[in-house]
Amino acid sequence: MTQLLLLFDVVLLTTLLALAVAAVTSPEPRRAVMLFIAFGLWLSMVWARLRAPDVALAEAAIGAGLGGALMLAAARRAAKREAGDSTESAGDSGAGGPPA
Amino acid sequence: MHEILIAVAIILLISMSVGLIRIVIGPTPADRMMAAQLLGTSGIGVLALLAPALGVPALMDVALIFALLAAVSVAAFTRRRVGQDRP
Amino acid sequence: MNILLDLLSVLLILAGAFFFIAGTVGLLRLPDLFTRLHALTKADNLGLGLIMLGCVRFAPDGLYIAKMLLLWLLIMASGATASHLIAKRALRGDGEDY
Amino acid sequence: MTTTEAPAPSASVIARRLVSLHGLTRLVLFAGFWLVFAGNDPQSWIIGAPAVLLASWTAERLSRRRGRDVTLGGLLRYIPFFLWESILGGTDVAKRVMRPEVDIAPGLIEYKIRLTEPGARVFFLDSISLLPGTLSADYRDGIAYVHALDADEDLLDPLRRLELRVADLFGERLGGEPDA
Repeated sequence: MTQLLLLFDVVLLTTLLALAVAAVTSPEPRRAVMLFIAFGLWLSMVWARLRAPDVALAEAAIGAGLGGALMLAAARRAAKREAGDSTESAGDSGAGGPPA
Repeated sequence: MHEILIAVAIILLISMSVGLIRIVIGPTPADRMMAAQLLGTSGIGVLALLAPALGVPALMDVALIFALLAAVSVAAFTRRRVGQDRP
Repeated sequence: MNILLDLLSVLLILAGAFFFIAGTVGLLRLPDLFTRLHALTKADNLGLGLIMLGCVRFAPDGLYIAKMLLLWLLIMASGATASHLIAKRALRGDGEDY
Repeated sequence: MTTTEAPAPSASVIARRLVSLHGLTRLVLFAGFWLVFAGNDPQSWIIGAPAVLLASWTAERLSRRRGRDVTLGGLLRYIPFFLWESILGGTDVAKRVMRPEVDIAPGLIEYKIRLTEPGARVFFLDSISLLPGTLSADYRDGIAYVHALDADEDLLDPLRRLELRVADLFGERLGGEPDA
């Protein structure tokens, strides 16, 4: 039982670390956000493994869910602005900063 | 008996880790989103196995949030471009 | 009798794990977005259903079983809808992220 | 069908509908959900009762018009069919994927939906995705665009059978000629 749980922990933690590294080093923002969502899911499972369902709940709902959706919107906006810079920023309400 | 549950949970976890490759290689954002959804479903499977194995029935509530999370993130992701934003 | 029930749930759980693995293999091996969606919706929903059926044996009370059943229905509905949405955006090419 | 936008139902209409039989089923349903999620704790209803009321109100508000409901007999006939089909669908995908050479010939086919009830159509589209080898990819003007893992197979027959099942589930009689 304990050995199996240890193996479980090793698999869980290795992938968690790999995900964190992949998310931080990812050059493309939207890919980084997806990896971050996956990271949130994984971290939530770590909390579940530690028998802390309440923390796991919060991590999944806020960390991965809300945070992920918001960051996805932000990354999308950043990508749009980048694409718009080369041509023209049509319909941009100009809420953030002067045009480059 | 609980050993078997944890063993299967490890198998699922490894399968999830392998599925992560799809998030890394893409190629389109939709592929990545899809892989993230697969993770959610497998994660629910892992939690369903862990709940009896660790003796924490409340893990099922976490699984419920996983299900909602998958639905919300896909809905946030598949937003349609509105006409005026079209380049 | 107990041993038979245990055996049955172990078999169900193993079958569920097999379908999850099939889903992952499909996700990696299939050539395009649509075919991958096939693997995602079908194999995973079936795998989760089998695992939950196997876990019924360990449920502390009836409400827990009802929760698992609801969870499965929710996953199927959201999985089918999500795959439809993803496929539709890919097909029409009018998503914000393509 | 959507020539004019139906006006949003006013609050009094919603209130009247909520206490009708239809609304009552919905209330009971949401209350059941709460019971399952929160457990059998009387104190949880302090939050639960407002949440259930709010959920019923929102659901009533969102449903444009009163459609047909799922019939109990239809449901009892549909569930075993559905379970069997999803087992077939899962094994089909698993079999194709596990071969050394992935065994697929993907393609897109069109299917003209004969169901008229909007709820039944959504249900049909979702069910397609769980049927062996098919995935509902798009829906426009009464035509479902179905992605098939193996487009060489004859898929019209299974789709028609599924549509009949869904029609039976909603107690609807299919009109019009079946065509591709």
